[in-house]
Amino acid sequence: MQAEAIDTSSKTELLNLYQQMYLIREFEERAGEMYTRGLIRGFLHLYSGQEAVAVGAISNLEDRDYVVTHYRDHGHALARGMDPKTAMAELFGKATGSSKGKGGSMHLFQASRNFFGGHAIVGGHLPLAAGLALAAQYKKTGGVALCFLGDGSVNEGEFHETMNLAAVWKLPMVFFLENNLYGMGTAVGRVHARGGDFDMAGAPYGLDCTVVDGMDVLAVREATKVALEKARSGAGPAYIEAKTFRFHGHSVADPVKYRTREEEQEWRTKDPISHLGDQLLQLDLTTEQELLEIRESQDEVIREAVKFAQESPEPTDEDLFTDVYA
Amino acid sequence: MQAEAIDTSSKTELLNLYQQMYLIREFEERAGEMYTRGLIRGFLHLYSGQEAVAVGAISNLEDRDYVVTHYRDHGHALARGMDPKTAMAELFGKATGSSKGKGGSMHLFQASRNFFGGHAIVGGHLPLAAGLALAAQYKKTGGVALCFLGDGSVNEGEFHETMNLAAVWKLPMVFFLENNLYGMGTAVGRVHARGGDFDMAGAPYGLDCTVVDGMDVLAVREATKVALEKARSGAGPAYIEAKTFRFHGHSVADPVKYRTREEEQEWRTKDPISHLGDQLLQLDLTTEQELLEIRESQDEVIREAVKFAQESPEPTDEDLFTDVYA
Amino acid sequence: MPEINIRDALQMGHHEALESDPNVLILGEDIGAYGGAYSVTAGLLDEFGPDRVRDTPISEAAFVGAGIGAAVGGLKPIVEYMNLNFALLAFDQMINIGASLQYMSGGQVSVPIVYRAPTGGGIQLAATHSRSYENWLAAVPGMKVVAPSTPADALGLLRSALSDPNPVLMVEHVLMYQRKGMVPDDHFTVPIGKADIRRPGSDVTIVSYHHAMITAMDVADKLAARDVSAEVIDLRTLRPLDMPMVIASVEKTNRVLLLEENYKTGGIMGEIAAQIQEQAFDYLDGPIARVGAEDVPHPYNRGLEQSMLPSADKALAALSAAYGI
Amino acid sequence: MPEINIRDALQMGHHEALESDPNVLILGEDIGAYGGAYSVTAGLLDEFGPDRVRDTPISEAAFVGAGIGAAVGGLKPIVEYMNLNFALLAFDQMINIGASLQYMSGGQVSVPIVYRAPTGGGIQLAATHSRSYENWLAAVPGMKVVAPSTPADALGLLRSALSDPNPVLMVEHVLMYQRKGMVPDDHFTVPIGKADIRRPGSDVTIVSYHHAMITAMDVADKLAARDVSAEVIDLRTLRPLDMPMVIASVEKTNRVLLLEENYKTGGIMGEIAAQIQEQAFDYLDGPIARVGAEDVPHPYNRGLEQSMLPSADKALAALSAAYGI
Ligand SMILES: Cc1ncc(C[n+]2csc(CCOP(=O)(O)OP(=O)(O)O)c2C)c(N)n1
Ligand SMILES: Cc1ncc(C[n+]2csc(CCOP(=O)(O)OP(=O)(O)O)c2C)c(N)n1
Ligand SMILES: [Mg+2]
Ligand SMILES: [Mg+2]
Repeated sequence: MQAEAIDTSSKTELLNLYQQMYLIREFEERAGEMYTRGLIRGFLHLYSGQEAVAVGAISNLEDRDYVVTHYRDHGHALARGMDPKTAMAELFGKATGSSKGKGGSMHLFQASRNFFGGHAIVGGHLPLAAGLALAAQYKKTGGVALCFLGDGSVNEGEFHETMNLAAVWKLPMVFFLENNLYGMGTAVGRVHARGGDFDMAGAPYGLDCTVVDGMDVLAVREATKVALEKARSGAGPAYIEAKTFRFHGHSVADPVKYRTREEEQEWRTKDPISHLGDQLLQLDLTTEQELLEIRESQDEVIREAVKFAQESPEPTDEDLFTDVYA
Repeated sequence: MQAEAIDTSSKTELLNLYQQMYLIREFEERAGEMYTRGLIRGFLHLYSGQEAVAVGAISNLEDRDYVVTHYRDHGHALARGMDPKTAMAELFGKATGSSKGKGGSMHLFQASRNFFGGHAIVGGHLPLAAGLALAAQYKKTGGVALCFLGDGSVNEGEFHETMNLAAVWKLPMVFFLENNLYGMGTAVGRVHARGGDFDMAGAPYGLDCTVVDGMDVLAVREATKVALEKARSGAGPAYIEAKTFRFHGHSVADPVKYRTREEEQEWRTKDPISHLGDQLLQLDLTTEQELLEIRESQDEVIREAVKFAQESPEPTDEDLFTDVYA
Repeated sequence: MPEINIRDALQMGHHEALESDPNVLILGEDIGAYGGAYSVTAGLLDEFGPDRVRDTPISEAAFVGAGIGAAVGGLKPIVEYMNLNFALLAFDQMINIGASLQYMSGGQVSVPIVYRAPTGGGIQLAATHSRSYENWLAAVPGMKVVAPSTPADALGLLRSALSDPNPVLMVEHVLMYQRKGMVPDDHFTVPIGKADIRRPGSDVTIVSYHHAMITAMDVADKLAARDVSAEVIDLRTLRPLDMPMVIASVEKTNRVLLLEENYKTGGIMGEIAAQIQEQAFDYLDGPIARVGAEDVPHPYNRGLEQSMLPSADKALAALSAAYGI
Repeated sequence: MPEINIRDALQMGHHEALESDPNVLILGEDIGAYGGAYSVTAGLLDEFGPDRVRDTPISEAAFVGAGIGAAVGGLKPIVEYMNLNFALLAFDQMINIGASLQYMSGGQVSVPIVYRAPTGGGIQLAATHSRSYENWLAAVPGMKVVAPSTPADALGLLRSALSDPNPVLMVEHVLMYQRKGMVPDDHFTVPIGKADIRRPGSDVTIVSYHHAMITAMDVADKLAARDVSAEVIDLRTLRPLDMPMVIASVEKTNRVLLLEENYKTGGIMGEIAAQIQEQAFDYLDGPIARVGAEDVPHPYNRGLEQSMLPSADKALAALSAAYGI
């Protein structure tokens, strides 16, 4: 989005987007560190680079809306309002974590914020999102289910089945494809029929694709707003694709041998956080100093989150057997 | 296809199509009778009405090509050259059946004719066909896998996954959708996002859809010929949809309460067999008498098939434990 | 209430649920206009409309997963599979989402869904349509699995499933829908997790469920004719298992026959045998006898299929081999 | 050959298969450019090219089914799952097509495919990525299932699988890839269906496989310290089971401990317990002891996950409860 096109009426809101993106980045970078220190284990998939997507999209949501995503889920959870302490504690596997240490990084949940995962089976979460949309539609709550998915999910059968079901039932649902150009070590074009052009993926269901710059939080926000309006109005599901990039490997353990350092560098220049910062400076909506203060305040939030996670108790053996049944 | 457009150079071939369609019809009608007499059991899905599809499409095939289809498979098996005796005996569950009575109506196979089923899980056979196409491609046999599927299959995930895989690997494969307007009791438009318009179903994979009149054997033959050429040439998969109609219920047990008698009557007027017969008469390529003789000869073939099936021995208890492993 | 059959009992249970709880809805293939492959939902579309009785596209993963999502979103969905064999296509949904959300969310997210599925062999549908998978799903923590063999149990267990906050699978044997029985008039329920002694006895315990219960009762009759008194236990629920009732019976009879339609190898009765010998080793007079389906894909041919399935003859032979009775 | 690890043994097996049989090809997610999630296929793409080492889209049903079709069409595909837990998405393909074509076609259509899948808990991947399903697939007629615990068995069983005309699943425990061992130099094979006595003994038979073998050997060591001599059997193949070897051992030792990583309830050891008591009832000194994973979804937290998994302590407690040893 060009700086001129930005609605400057709410400076606070714009700075808030900056703050949220920075919070996520800092959360991820520190989490990565904790992983290399052995304090976080299992698989850890960092969201760094993609912040504009979760923040831009989720900033439009109302409380009654649902969010569902896959295993690269920290960004979505935080954007949806999960306390970084609870999130970090979950990554540490602590009793104070959002899932009491039982779910881990890939399975974050916060029912009170209508944030329903965090799902680690590629494509498996799409039907769940459709079901939440069905509940909203059935109960006439006016809520919409916003479902994030990776480019890899598109090739799974559930993508197709869920798009069809959502279209047939006109479910209030937004399919939000985060195309970060790779599914694990595989460049999207190598495993997708149209070479990684996902714009036709909704065609069999009558769904147009809105392609948006996933490094531009305001563009994402705008596109999602339109999609949500469509879905909320009863006109059925909407479909958005954001082109984005994960700055790190697939997971922290990935040596990233399948892409070039040049490609990575190029995307780094599009960093969504500095991009928004630059725009706000350009529009005189903020100062370097103010941005620095925001970043420092968020650094502090994450420091506290890490401290909280570190100092929190481990679950006990009794916890092993609880929560299997309601 | 207009009568004028018909290539009349091979009268024998044209009469052969008539004969094959009639053979299938007679096979099906007699099988239905045997079912009501309790001699055939389980599920029996009749192909009556759709003969032009299997016969038209398969008439183009070479020996090295593969055929895979779903449970409404008698027509495809017979068109591919399965002996009606063996086929009928399988429906009767006899030891002389194509699968020694172990597969039944839904699971016909004839490996020697590259006819690989007969599959009863909706959508489940599509990956198998892709794998056969892969084998042909890998071994450079020049063979193509012709895969029939029902309109219901389109909504299953395997449809999507297999189309994508076939397109990515440019497999020599033809997806042949027999849209008979109903999946069991469900009119296609009620469960398909675009109201039963399947023409966009290949769009995400870059596959155009050739829509063809499934009651017109020559049109089907022509369209399939083009698709096979594309696939054989190495240009990747092709996708055809034939609009057709099953004259009977989903299975013999179906009371068909979900569609009107008028709709059925209307489709009966498009009967593919009499349609071709009329065209051949119109072009003076045959006589009523010749057609009658063909029909009578096929009646006899089926009478013998039924007799063979009836008189054939049941499998013995020892057969229960054979063929589990190769 | 006069005698009704299992189909009618289930139909009644659905009807009453739709009527009494506006959050109940039914999803499945051909359950609406067609009335259901086995007519369990017949008439419900007309009465309750397409919002509540929803024909789905043939896409098991999507509609099962959507049912789970609807449950998470506060509805009470009943999801009908046309056949349990098609559930393979939604195992990931049932296991990794339906049965796991509660745990993975640390107790935040419950999934109050009811799955129902016709299943079982005996009607010559061959390998792809006839297998029993309830033993697998009964091995999944977070799931409950019930398998009624009478109309009263079908209705009573359906009611319990509907008021359970967890995912419950009910399997319905295709050969049992027409089976009749008395159903109490009052609003009774049958608790999930309680087996039932169908016939008390003292010489041998027969444990079974579902369609195999018919064989079990037949075996008990045949044993009675030889003056052997069999106690027949209908498990009714496969997860959680009512082992206390089984063990109490074994401690009395000292002999056991386990009868199921799952493959013998890897069936649920292997597990039950293991638990019995763990918990009542000293009470056993001889090896636990076990009969299941033969370890081959279901053949289409009627004679072969009958030979493949469990039978009273096989059960009697197993008892005679184990205990000489 | 010097000591090598299981990953290397498998890599070698793949290499040699690709080299010696032009019909062998490998399909799977990220097996090419990425080198495989657990590096089993590392380097093979470069050497054998993308026709033979094929990265697939993330679509398990399609590429597993395509592997089956390729096998039917005369190729010898090896299909790698990135994790056995994702096989749920292709169960229908494996069961209703892969394992059934032979039977449903009356013997006309064989499916000579090899499936491979990392599996198992212990690395904190939580509920969706850690379960064992090999017990389920070992309950499917038409399937063979192998589960090596040493480099030699991994290579020898892979070779046997590659020359088997039936579908064979090899499960590989994620914690075992680095495990080292001697591998013979000659072109040996390990027959499918033969268990192995890893340690002879006389007082108690321990039956296990896969990663649980490490615990089994540990238990045997601890028992030895108490002068109890344990015979440890590595099943190696889960279908067909080598029950003769197990029974022979039980007849000698009269005591049994069964140890697995599947859920205890519904694991494969329930079946084995049932068969042991069927076939060797009179030889048993007490109830068969059985240890598996606790019946809960795998928790992420390390301590919880360790408590959930089988352990030597649990095994010793089970033995002491059963036999007072
Ligand atoms: C069904 C299934 N298959 C395979 C995997 C292993 N896997 C985890 S993430 C991943 C790549 C997914 O890529 P994408 O959807 O593009 O998401 P991204 O990681 O790029 O955010 C794969 C193959 C899985 N978790 N689930
Ligand atoms: C996975 C799966 N789900 C459901 C069924 C039950 N079923 C059998 S045929 C059928 C309808 C299929 O319709 P369509 O594909 O249009 O084929 P047609 O019968 O019209 O030829 C259904 C739902 C099945 N066999 N497999
Ligand atoms: Mg990606
Ligand atoms: Mg149809």
